[in-house]
Amino acid sequence: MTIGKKILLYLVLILSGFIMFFPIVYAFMISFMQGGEVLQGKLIPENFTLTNYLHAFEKVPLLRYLINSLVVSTVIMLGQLLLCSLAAFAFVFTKFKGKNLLFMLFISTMMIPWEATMVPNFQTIQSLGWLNSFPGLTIPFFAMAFGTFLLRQQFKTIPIELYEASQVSGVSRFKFFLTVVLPISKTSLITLGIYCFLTAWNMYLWPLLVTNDEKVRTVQIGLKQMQTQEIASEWGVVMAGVMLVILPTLLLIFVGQKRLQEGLTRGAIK
Amino acid sequence: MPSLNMNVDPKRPSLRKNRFSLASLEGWLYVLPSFILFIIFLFYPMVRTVYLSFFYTDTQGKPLSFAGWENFTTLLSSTSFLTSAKATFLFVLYTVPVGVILALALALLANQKLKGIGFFRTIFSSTMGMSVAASSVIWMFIYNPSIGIANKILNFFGFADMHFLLDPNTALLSVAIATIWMNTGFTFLILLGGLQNIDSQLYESARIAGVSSSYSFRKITLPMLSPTLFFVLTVTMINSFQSFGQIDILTKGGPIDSTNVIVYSIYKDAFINYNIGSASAQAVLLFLCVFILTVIQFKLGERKVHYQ
Amino acid sequence: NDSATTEEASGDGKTEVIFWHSMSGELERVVQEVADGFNAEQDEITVTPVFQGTYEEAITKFNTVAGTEDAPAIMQTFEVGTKYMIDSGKIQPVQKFIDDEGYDMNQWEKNITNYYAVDDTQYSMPFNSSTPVLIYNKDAFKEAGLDPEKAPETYSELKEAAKKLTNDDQVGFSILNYGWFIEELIAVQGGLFVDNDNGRTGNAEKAVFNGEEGLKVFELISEMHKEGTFYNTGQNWDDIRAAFQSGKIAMYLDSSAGIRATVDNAPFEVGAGYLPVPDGVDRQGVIIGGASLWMAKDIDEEKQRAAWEFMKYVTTPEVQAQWHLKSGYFSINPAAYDLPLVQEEWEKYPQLKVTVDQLKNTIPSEATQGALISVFPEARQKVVSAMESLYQGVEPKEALERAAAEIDQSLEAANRKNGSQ
Amino acid sequence: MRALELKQMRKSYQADIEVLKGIDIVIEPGEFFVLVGPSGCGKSTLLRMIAGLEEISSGELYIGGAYANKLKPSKRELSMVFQNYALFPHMTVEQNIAFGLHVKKLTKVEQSQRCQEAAETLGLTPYLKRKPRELSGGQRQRVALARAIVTQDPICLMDEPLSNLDAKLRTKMRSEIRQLQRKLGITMIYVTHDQTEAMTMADRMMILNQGEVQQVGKPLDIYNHPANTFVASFIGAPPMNMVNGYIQNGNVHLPCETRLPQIHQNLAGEFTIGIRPEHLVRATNTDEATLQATVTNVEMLGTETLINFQLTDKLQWTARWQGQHAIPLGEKVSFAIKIEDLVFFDDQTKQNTFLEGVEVI
Amino acid sequence: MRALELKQMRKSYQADIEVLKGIDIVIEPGEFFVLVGPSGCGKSTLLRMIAGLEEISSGELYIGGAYANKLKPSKRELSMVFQNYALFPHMTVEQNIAFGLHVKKLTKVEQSQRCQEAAETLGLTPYLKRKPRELSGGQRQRVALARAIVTQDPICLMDEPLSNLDAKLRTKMRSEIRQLQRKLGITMIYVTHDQTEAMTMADRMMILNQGEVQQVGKPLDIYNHPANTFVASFIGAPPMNMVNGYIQNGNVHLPCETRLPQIHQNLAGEFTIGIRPEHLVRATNTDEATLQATVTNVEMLGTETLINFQLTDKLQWTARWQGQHAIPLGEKVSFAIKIEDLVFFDDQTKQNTFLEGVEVI
Ligand SMILES: Nc1ncnc2c1ncn2[C@@H]1O[C@H](COP(=O)(O)OP(=O)(O)OP(=O)(O)O)[C@@H](O)[C@H]1O
Ligand SMILES: Nc1ncnc2c1ncn2[C@@H]1O[C@H](COP(=O)(O)OP(=O)(O)OP(=O)(O)O)[C@@H](O)[C@H]1O
Ligand SMILES: [Mg+2]
Ligand SMILES: [Mg+2]
Repeated sequence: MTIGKKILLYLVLILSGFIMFFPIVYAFMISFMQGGEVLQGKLIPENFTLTNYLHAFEKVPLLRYLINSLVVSTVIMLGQLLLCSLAAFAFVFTKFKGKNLLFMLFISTMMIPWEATMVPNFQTIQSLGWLNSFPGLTIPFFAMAFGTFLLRQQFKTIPIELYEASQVSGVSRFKFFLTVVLPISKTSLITLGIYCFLTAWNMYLWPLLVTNDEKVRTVQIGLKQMQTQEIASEWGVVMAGVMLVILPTLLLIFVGQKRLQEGLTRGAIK
Repeated sequence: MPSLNMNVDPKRPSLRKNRFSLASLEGWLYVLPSFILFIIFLFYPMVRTVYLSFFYTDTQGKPLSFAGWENFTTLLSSTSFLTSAKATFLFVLYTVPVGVILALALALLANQKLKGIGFFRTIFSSTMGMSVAASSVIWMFIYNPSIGIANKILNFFGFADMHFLLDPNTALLSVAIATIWMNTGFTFLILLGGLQNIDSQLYESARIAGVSSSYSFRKITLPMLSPTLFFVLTVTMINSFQSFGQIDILTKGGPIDSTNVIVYSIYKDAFINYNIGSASAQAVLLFLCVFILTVIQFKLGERKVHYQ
Repeated sequence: NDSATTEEASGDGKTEVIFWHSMSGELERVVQEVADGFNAEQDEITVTPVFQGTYEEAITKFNTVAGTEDAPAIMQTFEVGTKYMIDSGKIQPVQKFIDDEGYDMNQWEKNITNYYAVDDTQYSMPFNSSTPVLIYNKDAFKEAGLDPEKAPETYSELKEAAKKLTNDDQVGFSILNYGWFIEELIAVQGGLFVDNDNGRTGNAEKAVFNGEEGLKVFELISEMHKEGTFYNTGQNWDDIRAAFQSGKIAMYLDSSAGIRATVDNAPFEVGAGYLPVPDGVDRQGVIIGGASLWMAKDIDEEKQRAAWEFMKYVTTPEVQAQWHLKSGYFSINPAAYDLPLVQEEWEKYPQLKVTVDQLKNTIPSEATQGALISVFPEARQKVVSAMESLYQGVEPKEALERAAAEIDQSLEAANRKNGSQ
Repeated sequence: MRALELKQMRKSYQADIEVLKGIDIVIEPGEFFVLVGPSGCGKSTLLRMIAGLEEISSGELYIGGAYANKLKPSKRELSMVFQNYALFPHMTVEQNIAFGLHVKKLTKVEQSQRCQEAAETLGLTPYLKRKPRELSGGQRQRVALARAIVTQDPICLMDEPLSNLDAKLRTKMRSEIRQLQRKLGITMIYVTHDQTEAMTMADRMMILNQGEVQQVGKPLDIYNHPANTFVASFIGAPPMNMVNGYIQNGNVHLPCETRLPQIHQNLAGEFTIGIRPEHLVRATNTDEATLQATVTNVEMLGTETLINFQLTDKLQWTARWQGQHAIPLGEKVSFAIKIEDLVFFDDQTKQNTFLEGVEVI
Repeated sequence: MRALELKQMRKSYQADIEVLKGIDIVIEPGEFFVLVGPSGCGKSTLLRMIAGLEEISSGELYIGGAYANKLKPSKRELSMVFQNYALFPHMTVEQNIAFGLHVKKLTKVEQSQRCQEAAETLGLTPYLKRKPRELSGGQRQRVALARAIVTQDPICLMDEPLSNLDAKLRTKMRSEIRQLQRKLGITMIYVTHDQTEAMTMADRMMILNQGEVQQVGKPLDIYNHPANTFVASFIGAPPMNMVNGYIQNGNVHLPCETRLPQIHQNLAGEFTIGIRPEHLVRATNTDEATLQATVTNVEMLGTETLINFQLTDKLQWTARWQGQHAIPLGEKVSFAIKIEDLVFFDDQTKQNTFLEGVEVI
């Protein structure tokens, strides 16, 4: 690569990086603004004090919420990874009657507007006695068509020779799943894991519905609690909340990204 | 040779059946946990929705009396639903191709072997960490006609102020841009993963052949990436049909219903206007519509996809 | 399990009152303080406020749990949900307790309680109430050569002022695209929103806001917009406030509850005035907005009593004074305004007094009592659409008629459903 | 020790193209069975069918006497070296080798010991911690081989397991595999393109062409008595020279300059006549049976020399002489032929007439 | 026609392990240059460096006289057959072959014609529409080959291009490649493990071991005059027999039962003494120089027979006799040796002392 091309590449990278990241930086800036500074259209706060952050912690039990979110998101992520990879594995490496139909059925669940499912699901959870509990917050999300689909696509790129080789070795299908499919798909699993975690982290309406108690409520409810409707929101505090809430997720992406870079493996080796 | 196939061992059919059902069982076992949850938390509510869509309901969503197709016919003949449908399709049209192409461009960019590329990858995927709600609030400020940065930039380049979210002509587009931004992080990450999974030997081969990079992009990258692309397209399309949060925060469906996409309309009908029957009918229509599109996509798309 | 936690909490012999509300931000803390105050004052009852999201979200949830053990004793609902709550059959009108106890309701501000009373039955207890006011930038007034101490009162004054205030960087006036303001602007002229006396003597069957009064409002907006003295700021409260604070607009209509923050945050002096009326029209006053507290029906009588105790506590002048000062909402109990605490604050924020005066001066009537419509949220959306279409150059009359026709349809459908119930 | 029996096994990938056209063979327990045939003739397909990786379109397969058509690969107790290795890219060499050992009910110690042994045998010890990606082609192939032999399954299928190794290593591997197979009594089916491998390792070998069995037998028997022209030209490198000729009145007529003695047998008619390159030795005395031709190309391989010459206008033959012979191109050379080295194939069916040892009158 | 010059080329993948340790070689324009060496010695690495796919750790590369270390692969105008084919899985055989042809400024017609020709040559015509997945191993390899030859680039790098083909096809391919290379004047660098290929195709060949050049030269020269014991044992199959011995007073002493004549040269000291298997012929008359030993194994390959015998307790030698000889195991055989066939390597350096043609007194 020539120097010129390199410089050009870096320029494009920096520019697009800036555009992509600007909104987050902007939010970061707002998180330091006091009173009406935001509404006056300032880009850079007058002074960087942590008062907004302190306020954010005061207003709602943010720490408690963060921990709850962490628990809920982690459990959902693990559950989804488990169930999705199992289902995707079945769709790629087993044969059974109605496989394709079932797959389409799975995919079709992605198209169901969740607005339509919310109230009946709430009633289901209520009748199961899962209100205000972690099962109620997590279990309904364990199955996910999206993740199944993602992993199916990934599993399909695994050369069939590897499956054959392990078949011949007398390794059971499940063992093959554990020792070959999962490690090879590490990249996708991490990507999906991050995605699951973040989606769970960002859930608002469902946790709001099924909880009445600060003990199990999550950060997004906390964020909403910081905003007001009719009277002016303190945007500085809200954004401080937002920053606090996205900090763990950004960190996750950062770490995940690192792992992604390492975890690259390619197909079978001839 | 059919004649030879007649010559089967008499004990074979039973054997085959046995093995078949056993293998089948194994497949089902893997799928079962997901399937059960789907039934409880998606199919059952969906069936209920379908059921409700044929009823008049009271404001609390209890069916009052059988309505037949009326919820549907009312919808299909109402202009506001047609506006919603149009807005939805336009929204999908704006967000999906551009979003995927943008993410692909970023992924290609970030797939270069350069120092510090990891940093840029993180930056590019960072929007994934933002919740729709948080992102929407930020974009709300960006678009704000009086204080927003968007207008400041326009002014800087000598353009007049724009009323991004307030003008029915630009509102949908503006929401689409914000949506694209929100989705890019994840799409980018998936596509980058796909790119990195392509065997480098193929590129080596192409480099020796001396073909241009655009040629190897078209002939190697795209086909080899096609499973991922297919996935991304399908998913972003479905997601795009279901976009809700950003519309709620940025425009509330306005101005003059120009951003009142079907999902938002469902939300309004169900949770604000308490027209459960109508909301259910819309949900059913949306489901059917996305379903048909997806089936088409699978039928056409998966043929063009090259799995290993 | 939710009911389990309820039992547990009441294990110490106290009756627990779950109070669902939608007060976020600073307000949530104030609500908590009120509850804490109540809990500290006696040892029979514990009130636990629980935030349940926006009014819409909360009402959805209430709807699904109403009639079960998970239902809260007290439920806060916004004013447009009044008819919905009444019709739902799942709430207990507080009138019962007023009657049982012979509670003197006269200590409450009539102009507030009226909204939640139908056929002389008080259904819910007003909680956070607000009205619209005209907010303006005094500095800009000075600059434009206007009297900063005198807010425009009539449409012509408003237009005049707006014209003077409009320049390259600033636009004279704005109204949030929110149906409430239109309702208010019609009511202040004495106009009705729907028939059957604003739906208070029977189910509303037709929209009537497309009459003379409504037309005047729409014409005002349309004309000013055409002149360039009206600025469209969309549907977001924060957008219009940002426009004001950044000097983009010089006057706008805001909720009385938001005034104090606006005054605090603005880098210039802020004035407040009454809602403007068309020239030659007598000011009738404003309708109350905000939300009220409802009591659930199918719960223990004991809990209902406890809830009622809390409601009474909330309306004491001391509590109301705190509430008014800390939240910006009105006091239901006018006695609160006489407390020195409030008077001091009013010194600092004279704008607050303006809002209270405007409410006090309101002449009770069906118009200022406010409409009672089953499809209120929908109606508001239609009105917003109509407002928005004005900016696209649609004729005021046409926009109004269209909105009215659409609302008629919805009303008809709703009434038909009710009929078939 | 386990026998394998194939009954009329057929395979078609597409509806109308049969890749294997009815293979009938019994492979004895502990036999080293080599499969050869031109590229694309169906060798790998056959192995894959035996392994259970490819469905059997029709016919029957018995493993150790039991009907096995529908048996899962993992239940067949066999190991396999894939033509394209099929290594697990995410595992180290060690893990690749040990993969699947756990199902053998071995202790951890035994497992690692076997693994060490195999690595040692195949010269992989220095690479145990590497990933396949960081190995050379030959090293990868050896990993694939190691993975098969550690299992010590009673049946082993190998698909060109040595193709990427150098001659020296290959010789070593050959004897290692053979020894192991003998020691453990493994029934081996071995695909190779290397004639030396086929000849030295096989108990029996099978020649396949276009999905059809051409000949099965001991390597030497096949070499000496090829069943048809295909086998004759396929086995032996360079291949047997062949020409259309005829016999009349005991005279063998070849379409070139020859001096051949009369033959005894009462034979006549058209034949495809073949002779192996090594039987075309240099004529030394004048009364030998000879064949004269012009040399067109000479390839000296060190040990031996390949001499190409123009038999007819269109037909080139090759002679193979021991040692290094720098014959000038264009020279006319006399090749001695022993009449008993000639092989006669039926002109129509291309089948060997087994007229060997024809006696000179 | 393009020359290649490598100056002190080195490569290390990991920091401290050098895979190539300074390769110095000039490859003439139009030369057919064969690279051989044991598995893992760095052949593929060298090719990949020449192709520009692997960074050159140090040293210089000149292509056609121009400094090329930093040149892009596409600018080097070369084609390459990868050891593992590197076919495009999503393209048909035809598309694979034609890939990249459009950059050659050929008309569509020419492109498809070349493509057809290559397919014809390699026997791929029936498979043009298939995807690589549906091909046999050998067919895939031929596609890789076809892809390289259609380009007719002035330099061609082939990494074991025929390893998966059968002997007959390989012979054919060999001559096709050689012809094509001659006709187009391609400079060819060819990696192979097949001795016959190396000997017959190479103009010159280079033997590599552990990243170091052992010998470069004409194949026959190398065969006849191996520079050291490594080359001696690497080239020639079966490899040269070797043993430690010494010369004293003109007597060659081997640690076994021998009867050797005195030699003329004034030589003495310890040597590693080698002799090729084909030089150990069967003793016929009694006054020959001979060596007696017990036969331990006999492998009959048809054309020839390999006889293994125990030279010392620990050392096995192999003799290679023409024809088929069924010698009973355990028999004591006399092998005739010509003293001039012995090769003497310095005992310490293992370098050839070039004492060939030692005269018998
Ligand atoms: N990517 C890599 N990382 C680390 N080591 C490598 C890598 N590629 C090759 N090697 C090592 O470099 C050495 C030379 O490899 P190379 O592929 O050049 O061998 P080769 O001569 O082609 O062998 P073969 O005949 O087996 O293909 C080997 O020991 C191999 O293990
Ligand atoms: N998946 C497939 N679909 C269609 N045809 C196939 C498939 N696999 C192999 N074939 C064809 O079947 C024939 C036999 O293939 P097979 O792999 O068994 O050959 P082989 O004898 O192993 O050849 P080689 O020595 O080249 O590896 C070939 O002509 C090949 O093109
Ligand atoms: Mg094969
Ligand atoms: Mg190699």
